[in-house]
Amino acid sequence: MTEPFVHPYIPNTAPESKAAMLAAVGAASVDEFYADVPAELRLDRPLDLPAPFTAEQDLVRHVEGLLGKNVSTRQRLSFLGAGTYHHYVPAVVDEVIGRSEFLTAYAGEPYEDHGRFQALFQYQSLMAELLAMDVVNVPTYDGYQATATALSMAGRMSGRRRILVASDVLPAKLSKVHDFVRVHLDLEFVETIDGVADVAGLVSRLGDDIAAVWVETPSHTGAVEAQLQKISDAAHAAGAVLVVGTDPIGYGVLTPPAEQGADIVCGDIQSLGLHQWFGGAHGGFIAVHDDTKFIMEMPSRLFGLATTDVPGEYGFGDVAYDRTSFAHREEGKEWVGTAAALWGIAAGVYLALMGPQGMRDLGELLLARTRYAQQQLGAIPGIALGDTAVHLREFTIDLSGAGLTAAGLVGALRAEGIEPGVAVGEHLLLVCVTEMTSQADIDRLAAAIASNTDHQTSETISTLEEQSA
Amino acid sequence: MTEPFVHPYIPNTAPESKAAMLAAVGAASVDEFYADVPAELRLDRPLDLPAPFTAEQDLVRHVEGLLGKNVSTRQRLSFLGAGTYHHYVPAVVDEVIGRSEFLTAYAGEPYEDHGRFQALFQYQSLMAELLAMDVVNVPTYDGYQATATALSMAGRMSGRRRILVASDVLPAKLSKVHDFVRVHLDLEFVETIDGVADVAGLVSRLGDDIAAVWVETPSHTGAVEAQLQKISDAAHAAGAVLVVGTDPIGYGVLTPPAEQGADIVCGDIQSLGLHQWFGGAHGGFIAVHDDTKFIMEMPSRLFGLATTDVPGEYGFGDVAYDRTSFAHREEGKEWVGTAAALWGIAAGVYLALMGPQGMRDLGELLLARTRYAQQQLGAIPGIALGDTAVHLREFTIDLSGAGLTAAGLVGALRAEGIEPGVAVGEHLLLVCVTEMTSQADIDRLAAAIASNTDHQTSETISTLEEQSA
Amino acid sequence: WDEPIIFELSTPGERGVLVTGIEAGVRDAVGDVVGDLPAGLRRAAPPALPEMGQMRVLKHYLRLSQENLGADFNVDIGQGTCTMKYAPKVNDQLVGTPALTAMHPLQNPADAQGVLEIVWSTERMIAEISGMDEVSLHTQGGSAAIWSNIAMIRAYHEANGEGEQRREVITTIFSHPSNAAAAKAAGYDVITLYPDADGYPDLEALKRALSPRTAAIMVTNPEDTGIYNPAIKDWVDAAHAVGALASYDQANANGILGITRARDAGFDVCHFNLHKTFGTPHGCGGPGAGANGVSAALAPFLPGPRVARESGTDGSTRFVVREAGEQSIGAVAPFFGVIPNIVRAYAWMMALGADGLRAVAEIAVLNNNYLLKKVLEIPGASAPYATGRRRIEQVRYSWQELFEETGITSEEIGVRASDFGMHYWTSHHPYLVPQPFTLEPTESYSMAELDEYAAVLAEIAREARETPDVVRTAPHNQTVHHTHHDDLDDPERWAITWRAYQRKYFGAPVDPAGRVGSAGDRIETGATAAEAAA
Amino acid sequence: WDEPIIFELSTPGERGVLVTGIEAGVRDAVGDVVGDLPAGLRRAAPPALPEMGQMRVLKHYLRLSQENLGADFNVDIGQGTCTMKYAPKVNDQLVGTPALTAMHPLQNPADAQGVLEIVWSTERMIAEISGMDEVSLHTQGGSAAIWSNIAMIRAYHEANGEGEQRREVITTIFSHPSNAAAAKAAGYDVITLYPDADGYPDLEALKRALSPRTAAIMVTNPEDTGIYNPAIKDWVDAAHAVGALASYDQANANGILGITRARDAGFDVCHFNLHKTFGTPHGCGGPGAGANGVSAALAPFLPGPRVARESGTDGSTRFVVREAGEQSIGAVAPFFGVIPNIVRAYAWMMALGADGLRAVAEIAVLNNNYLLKKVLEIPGASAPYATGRRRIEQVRYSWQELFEETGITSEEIGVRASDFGMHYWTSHHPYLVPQPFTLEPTESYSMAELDEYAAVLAEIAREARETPDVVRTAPHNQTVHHTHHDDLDDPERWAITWRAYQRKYFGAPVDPAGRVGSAGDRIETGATAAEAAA
Repeated sequence: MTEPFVHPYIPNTAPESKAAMLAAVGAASVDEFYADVPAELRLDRPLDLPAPFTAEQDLVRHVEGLLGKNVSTRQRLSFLGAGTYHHYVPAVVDEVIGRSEFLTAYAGEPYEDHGRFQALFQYQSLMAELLAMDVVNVPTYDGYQATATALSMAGRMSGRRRILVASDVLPAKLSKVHDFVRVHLDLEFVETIDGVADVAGLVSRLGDDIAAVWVETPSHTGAVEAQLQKISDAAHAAGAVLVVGTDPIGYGVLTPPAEQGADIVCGDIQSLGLHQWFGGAHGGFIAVHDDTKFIMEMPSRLFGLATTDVPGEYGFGDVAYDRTSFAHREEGKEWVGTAAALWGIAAGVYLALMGPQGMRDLGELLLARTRYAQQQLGAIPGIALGDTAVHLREFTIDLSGAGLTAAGLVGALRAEGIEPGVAVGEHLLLVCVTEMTSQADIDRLAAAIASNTDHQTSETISTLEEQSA
Repeated sequence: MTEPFVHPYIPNTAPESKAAMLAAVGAASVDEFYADVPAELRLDRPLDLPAPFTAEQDLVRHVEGLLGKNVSTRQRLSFLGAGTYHHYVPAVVDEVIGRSEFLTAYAGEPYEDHGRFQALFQYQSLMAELLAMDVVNVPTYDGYQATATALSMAGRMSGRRRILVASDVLPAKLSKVHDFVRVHLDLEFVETIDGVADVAGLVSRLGDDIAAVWVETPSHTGAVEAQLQKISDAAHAAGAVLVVGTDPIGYGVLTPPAEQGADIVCGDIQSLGLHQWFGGAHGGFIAVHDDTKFIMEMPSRLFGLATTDVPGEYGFGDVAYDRTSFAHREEGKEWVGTAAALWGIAAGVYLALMGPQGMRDLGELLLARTRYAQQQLGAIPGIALGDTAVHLREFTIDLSGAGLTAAGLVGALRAEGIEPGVAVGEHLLLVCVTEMTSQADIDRLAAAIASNTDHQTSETISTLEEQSA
Repeated sequence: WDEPIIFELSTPGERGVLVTGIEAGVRDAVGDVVGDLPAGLRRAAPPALPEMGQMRVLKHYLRLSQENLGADFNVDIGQGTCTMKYAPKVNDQLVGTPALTAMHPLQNPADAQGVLEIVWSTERMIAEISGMDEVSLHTQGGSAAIWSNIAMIRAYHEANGEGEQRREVITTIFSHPSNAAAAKAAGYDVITLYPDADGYPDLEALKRALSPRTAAIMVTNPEDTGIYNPAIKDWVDAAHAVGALASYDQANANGILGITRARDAGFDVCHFNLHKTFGTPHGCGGPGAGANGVSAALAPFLPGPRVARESGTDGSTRFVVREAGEQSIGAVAPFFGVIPNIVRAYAWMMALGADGLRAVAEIAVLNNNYLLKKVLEIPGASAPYATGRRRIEQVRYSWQELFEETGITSEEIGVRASDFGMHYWTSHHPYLVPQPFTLEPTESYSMAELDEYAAVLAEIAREARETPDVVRTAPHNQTVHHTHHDDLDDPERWAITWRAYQRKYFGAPVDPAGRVGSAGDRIETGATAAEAAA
Repeated sequence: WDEPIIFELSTPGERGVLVTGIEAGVRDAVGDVVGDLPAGLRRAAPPALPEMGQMRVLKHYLRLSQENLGADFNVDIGQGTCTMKYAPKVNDQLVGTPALTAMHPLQNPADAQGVLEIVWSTERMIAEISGMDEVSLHTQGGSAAIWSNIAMIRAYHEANGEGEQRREVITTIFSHPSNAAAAKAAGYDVITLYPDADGYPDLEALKRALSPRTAAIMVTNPEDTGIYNPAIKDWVDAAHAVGALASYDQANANGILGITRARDAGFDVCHFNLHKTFGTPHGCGGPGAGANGVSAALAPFLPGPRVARESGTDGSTRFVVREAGEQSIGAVAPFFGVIPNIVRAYAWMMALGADGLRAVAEIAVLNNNYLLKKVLEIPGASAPYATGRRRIEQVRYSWQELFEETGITSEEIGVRASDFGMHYWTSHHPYLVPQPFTLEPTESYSMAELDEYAAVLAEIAREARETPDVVRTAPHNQTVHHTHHDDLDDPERWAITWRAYQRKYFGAPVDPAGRVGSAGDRIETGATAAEAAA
């Protein structure tokens, strides 16, 4: 470069400042600071990177140009779920987590970062009301990790290795959980019946070497587990704990698992005030009762209320910090690190805005739209519902009666601007509806599928006719 | 309504709260509070308004649906200016004026609103450096109002009625200025020559009844006035003041009018960090020297530095508050009210980010792109430049040589996704380029115009051929 | 924070944002455009703007923002007459789209159907709310809207050949001062009426003032006292009887939405402030936005251009732009008005509907009468006029009793209130109500918040009696301390810009380009930067 | 502000946001879905969430935000190892578009070409920066990326039949503790090496620890001391010599961008934190994002799904999604990783380019060595190890001398620093450096800001000698006062949620649904809400 490289992000690239600082430390050049880096490890050429856009207006044009190639779920009618859900995010949620104070803070102490501690304590507390449990962690990465950790906790507490998996689990989640726990735990699957747990089968497998029973509700296919109390009783009788993986979105109307005996409840908070973000905005919660045995196995930070020198004032701090890898490296429980705090704040704001009535209204709406969608799609000739369980938000339809593959239907409907769902089997399609999916949207999907089954049927017929001709 | 109307924006619609408050004040119903409103004036029916979207998600869908019908200058290649300009707005500008503290504040005192006072004092100070003047107001509504007020100040100071208008003025601006000042002042137009002031003609009209000479630079057509010092000298010799209406965007490279004798410099700040907003984001500045005679005629608030009880600390407050209509109703100078403070803060942030080098780079870029566009368009057969003055950002082209009307060309190019400029005469098109208009954009415009002139020419020829046939 | 003036943060060579480069092809074609400028047009020295890295600029302004008390942060009921209410965040989010920010006003109207429809619909809704026939949204604030009112009245009388005859405008002392000021600016003589003993507008005084010289009455109702003029129709009729027009300042219509309408009382013109009644944010003092409503007779005088709806033969509708007509007062502002606020106001109305707007009014008056009761329970506070009667949306109170007892003024109490994170405002001048303060709780605050506010006033009143020095020497808990306002009225000492300050206080040499010498050696001590986490 | 816990702000019946209604057609079709729920599935009592109007929720959280010290507000160089740098606002603005927020990860890849291209390009840029062959952006944070490192190492050895044999992982005490913790979680025995007398990693100790049982070495370099291990290649070679892999924690590569690369030193796997080196914001502790780089030999073990670029026969390119292969460790996180941060990191790199990244590194080390000089000028402060030598991007300092002289601990100094609007952090445990504090100035701060920070430390050191009680009783100027942390380690007293607090401290009755009784009668006095304008 002939001109000095000065960049708005790096104030001391200003030549006068740089020279003054070099002079102050008595260095001839920046090279001196790298004396410990052996010459043979030094890169002797510039990095081979694309030419930059140092002018902000050029950067914006470039990135907006790229993102402009995306076609979002505002342009497409989407029935996609499978772990990432399209719920409405109130404007106040985005306003709060967009505040520079929250967005750019990190790891300050309870004094200068009082707001962060309180906001996350409140997140814990709001989730606790929704879940009817006394302890919720500062969010871990996502529901996958939360579940993996919850099962590991059960293993560490019991010293047992076996986990009975009672529900259908999202395959990617299962992949993560399996790789995470496999050194310490063995996952054993009890096949589901009609979408939910085979309680009898489960009971028959229980024994004193079972660390935990793992129930997912809603399951991978959106089925709500109705026999939780029975499962819990059986698990407890065998000395196992009940780990429930869930999505908290429905607990305005559904009984929280803790009231049916769950010991650890875990899952993802993406539904609570986070955008879809191409699957890039998840946070994991782990909730337990106020029981030291469980709490001391939690790896995440737990913010708690504390008194201060001023009577009546609330202070905050880390509860039982000595559990953590920050305190004890490999002797801590798993590890703790930068995870998803901002998303936790978002979920807290969301729950505060929604309140009890909002969560109730939403829960009812989701149940109603789900059932309506099941009715409309199930009524199409050749289409059958995957099972008869109660469903929240997601359900499967079986296309085999219409001679359609799920992938084929997805392809056909994409051509009409519809993402009809996720192919989860050759003929099985996982369909998701939320409060963003109106009656008209569902009707449009039903019509589009119906027209494809018609088409398929007539094609089949004409193929048959051709063959017979 | 059968259910009580409870709205998130109105907390005391909560039935318990409403009842408690009514009880506290001893009122049976809200009706009692309207005892002074005569029955015959009471509306006896609900307002006839569209059904609302009380759920935020429905409101968002509705308004986004409407705004989605717009096709913005991101989708169209725009050469539109004429008072609203497409400049780049750095992200930090939007971040600062989006802060709730600034966005929702209003009229606090210098204590609780210290930040607002300092931010606006800094705006005044940054503009002052750009303009090389010592006094700048808290923004008034827009450049139209700023100019109307500036001329009124000249009238009040001198007791004279006549204003000589030396430049081409944007018609809408002239409309506003005329209606505003016409009771007190008479505008007289000295026709421009080749886009800029007819200095000799102007001098010949000067006399001891001239309150002010009004120069616009850049003018309505983007022409930069090169004879400002001469005009100023002549005006001052006649006891008139020189009022210069301008856009501050060029003063990184152009000599500020104050250095060529301007007494009042005024204009719009939209170019300095404000989006186009469909013409809905303007702010007016009025700058004068530190001369009590001028300052006491300014209607706007002026924030000044003050000492406090703490040595070395900066306090702020209103300078010469007694000028204002807040202090003296109709005895104040014009009036002061809610105008454009937030846009002033934006312009301040913009200037702080740009710094001297940024404003210089931008000024040079604008001059270069303008000249390039003049060259490219002027080189098209049948197209002539409107004048030979130095232009900044805007210039006119004369289409008469190509047999095209300006409106016709606009219509033709709109069909190609191009807004080629503003028709300002039957054959005259006002074209605007900024840092957002790349060389490629200009080349595309030139090609599109050229292809239309070709087409026009061949059409003309074929018409002639037909006629001769 | 003890944040320096931005010029003190400058470091040579730092950059805040870079400008895109001039393309080689352009540079080759045009040469040295700066060097080629005619003599005198080329700036000799660059402007003495600060040189700062981007993060430092951001940090500076973010810190300043924290030193500001937005309506989103406090119980902002102390700025009476200003209708500080909740400006919904969703509306800010809605207007932030490029589909609005990147629209040019002279684009093909076919490309602007969304925003044009919103302008048109907003006009129609405000027409229904006011009962007026036509509405314009051009003006940029309330006082600007008042100007448009008087400008249309002036044009109307001129069109009727009475421009020379009607030289007077009548207003009341509890109407917003801009009515008087704008009428004056339009060339009128202003007659100001005072209330009767009960604080009600004095109809007899009006009748005495009216004459064939009267161009218009320009009144606020309810007035700044929160008192609704029960004889308002008589006022309008009396004005009409002498051929004058009646202009209604409804900047703050918050207490009467859906209750009573301007046109129903016979008004010819009126205006609203979108930033008061219609929930757009106040932006530190703008941009606001005004809406002018007129009767059919005044409609030809409305500003232009106007948005109109046209129906196609196929039943489709489209929105078009029509230039101002012959009789129009012309452009009062660029293009179509303060678009971001118009869209916000539209969204605000659409979130509430008819039921919601009426709930706004009813809860606003409920809140006000509740607060009135709470304030009157504070010894030393009173609400002059209309004793024992209800008020509409606000009340002008008085600390006169407390002042007589303690010598503490209303201004001093206001400054002390800032220590409690509260704000209040006295009143417009002149202080007809002695030791005034004006509270307007609007519909946005809960009972608990009103209680909290009243408790703070009660606490300060107690301090005024028991520890008056605490009040007198306030503020104690702000980022800045008691400020010496006498600096600001002395031309020798006032400093309206940094460059003037440098020149006047430090005699900084001014070079030919106006660049001043280096800033003073003000040291920033860490110790005062301690409000960090607040 | 003295902002209550949000549950204390609840008022029955208030609503924060409304949910859209159930369409009549849906309701008619489905009936009473809640009533129809099977026994036990219908929640008996609604969750005891607060009931609040929208503005009050907003105000509450905005006030809390002001009680937080973001990197945008302070000279945030005190959180050493964490690379607090400027997260450009333009990047936040860019990612806020619906073209990203409203994308579902299972949409047709043809509809996601923009975001897929950004993921792919970011991987390629980080591959160039690290010298590694392949990069994955799946992980959600630095420690998660370390987990992926060890998970891939484990899978590699298992694939080679050495899973049972290699049970040990070696790290150093100045490597980030998550290396030890993740290795343990993956089932490994962890061996931690201590530095030599000069603070340099001890190569001989490593050689003694290595054996055929070693699965990997997992080290940070430069270590948390800011010391670069000059023998790093020897470390890697020694590991390879026993068949172990070498894993490089480059969470903070800020001082060596464009200077030296992981692969050039022979590492098999490495990771970066996008929220450290690559300028994404820290979000109060996440979301962060990790990038894992691997050699070709490890590439088959990368997590999936992966984004690939395909070229058409016509030269066009498109981006496709490929599911994880046979040997992959599978999904480590949902879908493609923390997309908002990946896009921000992409934009950050594209704003800087090769020259810019090198400038980042060079200025970061310049700033660090400048600050080192300033801190060492403070009596009582020292920088143990590598005496007289330069450091890379950070330094772990010690107040041991000051402590011995005054009894004031590093923690106490940190608390006192908050009164100056500054923050600092001591170090990870154990405190091998006594009375530690770790400063990392990054490239984002100007010389003046570094001077200001050092001046605050000097001032506190002075206080520690002259007025130690001021330091010991800090904070004095925060929204909260000295907090009693013993509450937090006592199971009888800790209160991790509001409901637990109510139950434990007030014996609030818990109804069957877990709803607790009304909150305590905590009075909010206005007097403590006084930091208003700060």
